[in-house]
Amino acid sequence: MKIVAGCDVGSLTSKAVIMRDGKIIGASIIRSKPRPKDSADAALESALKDAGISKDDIGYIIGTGYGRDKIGFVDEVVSEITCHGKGARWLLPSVETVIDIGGQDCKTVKIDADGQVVKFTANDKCASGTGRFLEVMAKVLGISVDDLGKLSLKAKSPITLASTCTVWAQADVIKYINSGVSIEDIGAGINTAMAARVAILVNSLKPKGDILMTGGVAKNVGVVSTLEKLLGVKIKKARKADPQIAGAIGAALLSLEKVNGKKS
Amino acid sequence: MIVAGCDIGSLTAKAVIMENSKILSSSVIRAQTKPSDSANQVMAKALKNAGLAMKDIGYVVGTGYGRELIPFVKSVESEISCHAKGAWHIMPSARMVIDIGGQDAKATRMNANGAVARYIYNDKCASGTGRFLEVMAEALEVPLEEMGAMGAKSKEKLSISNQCVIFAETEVVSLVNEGKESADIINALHHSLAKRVAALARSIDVEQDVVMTGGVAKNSGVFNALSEALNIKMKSLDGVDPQIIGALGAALYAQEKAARQ
Amino acid sequence: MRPEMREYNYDWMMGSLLNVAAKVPHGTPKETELTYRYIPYFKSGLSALINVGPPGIQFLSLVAKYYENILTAREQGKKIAATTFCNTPAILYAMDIVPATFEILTAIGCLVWKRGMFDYMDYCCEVGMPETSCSSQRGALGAALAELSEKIDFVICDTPGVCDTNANAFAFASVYMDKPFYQLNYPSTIGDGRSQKYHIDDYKEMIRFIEEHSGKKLDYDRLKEVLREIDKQDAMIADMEDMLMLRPTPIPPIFNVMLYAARFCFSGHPEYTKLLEVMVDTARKRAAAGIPGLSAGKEKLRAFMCYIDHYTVDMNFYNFFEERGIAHTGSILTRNFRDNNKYVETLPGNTYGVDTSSPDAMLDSIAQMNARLPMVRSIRGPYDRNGMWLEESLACAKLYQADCVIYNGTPGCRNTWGMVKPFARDMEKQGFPTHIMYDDAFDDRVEAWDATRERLDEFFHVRGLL
Amino acid sequence: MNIFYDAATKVQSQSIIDWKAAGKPVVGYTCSYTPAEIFYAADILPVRLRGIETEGMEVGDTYFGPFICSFPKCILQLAGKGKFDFLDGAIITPGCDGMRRLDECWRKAGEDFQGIVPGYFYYFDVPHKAENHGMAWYIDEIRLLIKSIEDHFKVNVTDKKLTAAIKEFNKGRRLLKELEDLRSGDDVVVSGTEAFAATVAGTVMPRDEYTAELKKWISSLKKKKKSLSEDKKRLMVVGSVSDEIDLFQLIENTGKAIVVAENLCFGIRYEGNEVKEDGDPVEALAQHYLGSSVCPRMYGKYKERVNTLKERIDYSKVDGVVMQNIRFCDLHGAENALFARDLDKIGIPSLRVEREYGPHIDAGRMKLRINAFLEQISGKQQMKKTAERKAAVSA
Ligand SMILES: Nc1ncnc2c1ncn2[C@@H]1O[C@H](COP(=O)(O)OP(=O)(O)O)[C@@H](O)[C@H]1O
Ligand SMILES: Nc1ncnc2c1ncn2[C@@H]1O[C@H](COP(=O)(O)OP(=O)(O)O)[C@@H](O)[C@H]1O
Ligand code: SF4
Ligand code: SF4
Ligand code: SF4
Repeated sequence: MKIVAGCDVGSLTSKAVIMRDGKIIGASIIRSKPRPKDSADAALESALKDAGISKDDIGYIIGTGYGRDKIGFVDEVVSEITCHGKGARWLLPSVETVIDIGGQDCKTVKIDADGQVVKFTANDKCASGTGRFLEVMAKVLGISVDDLGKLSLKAKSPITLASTCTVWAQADVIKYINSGVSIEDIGAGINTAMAARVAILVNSLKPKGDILMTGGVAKNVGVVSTLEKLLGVKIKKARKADPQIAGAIGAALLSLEKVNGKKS
Repeated sequence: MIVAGCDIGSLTAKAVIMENSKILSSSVIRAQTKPSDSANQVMAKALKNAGLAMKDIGYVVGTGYGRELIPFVKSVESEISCHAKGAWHIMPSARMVIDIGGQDAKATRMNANGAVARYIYNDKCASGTGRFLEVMAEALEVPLEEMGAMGAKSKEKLSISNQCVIFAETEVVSLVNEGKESADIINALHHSLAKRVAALARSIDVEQDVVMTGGVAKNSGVFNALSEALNIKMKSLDGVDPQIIGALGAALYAQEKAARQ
Repeated sequence: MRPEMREYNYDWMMGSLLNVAAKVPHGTPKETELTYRYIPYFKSGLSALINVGPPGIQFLSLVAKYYENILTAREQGKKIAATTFCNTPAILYAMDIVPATFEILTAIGCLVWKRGMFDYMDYCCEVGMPETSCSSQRGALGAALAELSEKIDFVICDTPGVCDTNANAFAFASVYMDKPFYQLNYPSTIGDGRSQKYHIDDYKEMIRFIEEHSGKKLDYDRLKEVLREIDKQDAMIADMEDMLMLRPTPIPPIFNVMLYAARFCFSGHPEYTKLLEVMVDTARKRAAAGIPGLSAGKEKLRAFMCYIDHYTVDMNFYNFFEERGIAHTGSILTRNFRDNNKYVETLPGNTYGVDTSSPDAMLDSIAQMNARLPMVRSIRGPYDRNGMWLEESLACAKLYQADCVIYNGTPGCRNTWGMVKPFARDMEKQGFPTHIMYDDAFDDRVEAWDATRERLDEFFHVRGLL
Repeated sequence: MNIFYDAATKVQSQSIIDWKAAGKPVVGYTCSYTPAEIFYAADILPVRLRGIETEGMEVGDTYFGPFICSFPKCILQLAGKGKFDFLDGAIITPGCDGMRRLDECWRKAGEDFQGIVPGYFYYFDVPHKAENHGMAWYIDEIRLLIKSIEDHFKVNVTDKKLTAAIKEFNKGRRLLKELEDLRSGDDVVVSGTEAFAATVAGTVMPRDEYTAELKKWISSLKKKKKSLSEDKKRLMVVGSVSDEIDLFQLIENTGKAIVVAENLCFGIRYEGNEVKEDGDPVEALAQHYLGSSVCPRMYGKYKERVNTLKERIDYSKVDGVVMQNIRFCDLHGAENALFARDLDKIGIPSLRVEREYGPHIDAGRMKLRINAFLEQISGKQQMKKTAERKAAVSA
């Protein structure tokens, strides 16, 4: 029996995926704890419970994500860029370009038919193109990140955020709240600002083929739909699983390849 | 005539009530979401402290980033002018004030009459402001008020290098993960902030005496680190809460304007 | 870049817009109303131009003409050279080449479109240029890289030694579009024999380059005509400069941008002469009648822009000056450094003259003139050296009796941001309250105009100027 | 090796201390367009100025604006903190705009911090073009510099001494070429970190000592058998100015890569060719320094540079190129984009990263990118192998 797992310890959330014969039998997403090791343990435990198996049943585990070097139980670590590529391919076999926006940064990855990374770019200049930006803004608006995305759908005239610095943008948002602008218009403005920054990064990679978004921000419909507008293409939806766990899926798939001895 | 100054900042709201250049009472509260609420509440508190009612106040000047939204003011003044005026009133030997609030950091130079000679704001980044400390305090789960004292216990020298507040927060989190002591991290944060602000002050020429105002002045760690970075002894506004200096300056403006009326 | 942006030919769109704008003042009120409805983001800018009377109207047609030249260059069998505002187009006119000056094209786009030139600026980043490079080229350059503007034939860059980010943008363009490239390079000194000689050698080399890539020989008779035109133009510019000294000055703030923008477009060309004639005429009449340049009527303050102006959104910046009663006493772009000008009296060795007596004299004249265009003249060397930025700014601020000095540029400007803090400190020591603006002259997204205005107001207020 | 490491990782290294102790002057310079041979000929120690060991940026930020590359800011910071007190002179060059403004910023800082500006402070005006008049200008500049050094330091720089200096420097250049040859083989016996440290050391050490040490070290390397490159990706580092040993260490610490080549200012970018040893020495120096157009500050020479890059990649059998640029470095930032595009066309993978200059900043982020890049390269090679195997089977 080939049971494998992948564990993705991100800055905001930690994810674990357990697979048997290439099918997900258990998955989890938890809020990251201060210590990456604890996050990994908790995520794996929760996924094991979901799958109803014990840790000893797992043949191979690959760790990924920003805290990957601190996970206690993994056999190997692989970068999240590679894992998201793999995971995305599994979620949607036709995908050629992956946009992964997590809490810490934003990456665009071009992959081949194997899910192998051909090229990638990553933003690291400023927090404003990352999920963290949305978190900070959601907090100011007093809503959850889950709801932030939906605000765009109801907006009438979205605000324009002038500042790219997350902390300043926060101040701008407070100003708008105080001057009575509707929360929908503010939310939409936030999502648009985010999408605009991401679009430049994506375009710099000259995306082609089907595009899939992974990472937590893929669940923000406001960002996704604005990004579609800016890129002029439809972004495909992942139906097989939550796009936020794409990295963990990729790690599990790489584990599977490992136990199958496909790669050195 | 009794006058007042009201300073609505991003984190706190401050009010000072004054008669014949004497402070009758003052108050500091956490800012509410709506600046007008902050203003009403902070004013009510100050009035209560002084045993006065709003009708007793002849003139109110507003300042701070929410100044345009204060319902009861007669006129407004910029924070630059107010902090300079307030600081100079307390300490006429002051030639420079360094005000670090929640939103920005400013250095202002004054001439012998207390008039503003030059001023400068922090660059286009929040890393030199009080907000920086707020975010870090939250990440470290330490109350803002205790940061100064905690930082003083530092033994190991660390450094925080990231410019972006959000990324610096991650840097702090990794230091925690590496098992570094909070005291050491806090001390590093104070120095990092102080160095940024020192560059600001220096670029318009530092002239003694230098005083510090704004909420961050209450943080002894930043105060000392800034003195060190500037290589001078900054003066403390003994006895007066540095956080109310903006409101005090506004009250002084109110006095002047009322006299001119 | 958003896909729909790719469907419009940027040049053509801009050309049509400007063409319409140029016709507005000649239409009936009803036609005017109708046109305004179609250009909502250029409405107040356009009316501001129209309101200054014949000079504004002439200026509109000049800009339209400039665009038309680019759009019709191919039909007329002319080559297009991509170049910078630091390079005089006069030589190109003398050689029958059409200039496409990136900074001018960017500025115009910024002034007339809702989204300014943002999409094009971002496109440069999409193809790999750093987002920290200067926005003044990135606008028009983006359109060129995306192949949305008329194809250029070669690149003449005029800023190596003066501004990296500018030079770099042109070098990038030439590689990316695979077009021949020439760089005019500047030493860090001016006025000494060595650098004078260097300028002329470099300039001759450039002419050889243009000849090679355009297949046209420089015709000295035409050059003579162009220089004579410049002579006329310089005299009129000097007249305007003199009137700027009057208190109150009869020169409206907007005249400043017209003066230099038109010079960058049409130096040595009769188009510019025509405009200057109208400008001088209007200014003289105003001066004679004692009408101040500011529509507010009263001149409350005189500000000197030590660097460039602010070009985003509907000429807000100039309107702001008008509303506050602030006279604009020029910027680094305004001055031309022709010998005998007033402000050069304290800056010997920094000027050029026009001598048409021989081919060599002509070449030397135009080369030395080019070496004294804005930026390449005074920010080539350390700012506190002889004749450089500090001296120039002080000379101008004093001569035009400025009450304060304002720096405005772009975050891309390594060159000035490298030392503007010490510069401002020195200006202050000389008694000029100096304000550093932290916005981007071409990109509103860096700092919204509202915030910029607030900081300006604060400066005027806190420093007791207004 | 230790002597190189000491020199490469300390602003005030032992060899500088020893030199000063002998009572001889030290002159700092900021850009590799300064012919260091001149100083050698004057018995002055030329030291390339660097920004390592900075803590904080309060001095740098006081004078420079916020949108400036952190490298010159770090130099100013060190100067302000007295870390360059050992300098008797400094040469400022308009390499790029950030660097040339170091002239004003340093002098202005000197008004506020006593004694931080060396007694000899010289602006060396290097043009951006090497053709005819550009070269003539540069030759004049060199002669003016020599004259000024002679006057200030009361020395005599003769053509003979210059020629001797060129010969001595050329020895080092030949040795570095040998080092390159060693690294280009299939089995590389020296890590990129060590090799880079040795190269950087050459910019700050007394040349005789350097040449001797380098010679010793290289002959010891030649005896080494243990291959460090087995199962590792062969990388090359290019882009903005760098003297950071940490950067190389970070890459090699992944355990999956070895740096076999670089094309950096401070690295061997300049050491490639020898200076002509006959004829007029000043002209020979000028031809070498200005003529090779290795830095993007030489506008319009992109084609030459991309060709050199391709040759090096070929020669050192590079699997992938790490292109870094310091934030606000337009020159290298834009050129990296063009490099990436052109290398892509010939199937060489590259990674572009924008970063801050300075010790250990953003190490985590950098590590992630390097790792992902290495995974990308191995996947690519894996595929190539599979394809080859398949082709072999079907044949
Ligand atoms: N349900 C949701 N709807 C919209 N956005 C979400 C949702 N869940 C998470 N996000 C966004 O995703 C980000 C976290 O992404 P994630 O991929 O988990 O990051 P990381 O891997 O770095 O921890 C959050 O910052 C938030 O902006
Ligand atoms: N008691 C305290 N001890 C230490 N720091 C404080 C204290 N109170 C406030 N601060 C600091 O002061 C900042 C707020 O300063 P304040 O002048 O009130 O700002 P604002 O006027 O923008 O509201 C906070 O960000 C925090 O860093
Ligand atoms: S504004 Fe500055 S950066 Fe831009 S072109 Fe002019 S000199 Fe260069
Ligand atoms: S990168 Fe170029 S300009 Fe910068 S120091 Fe090196 S050689 Fe000089
Ligand atoms: S890295 Fe770039 S910007 Fe920085 S000093 Fe070198 S050439 Fe200049």
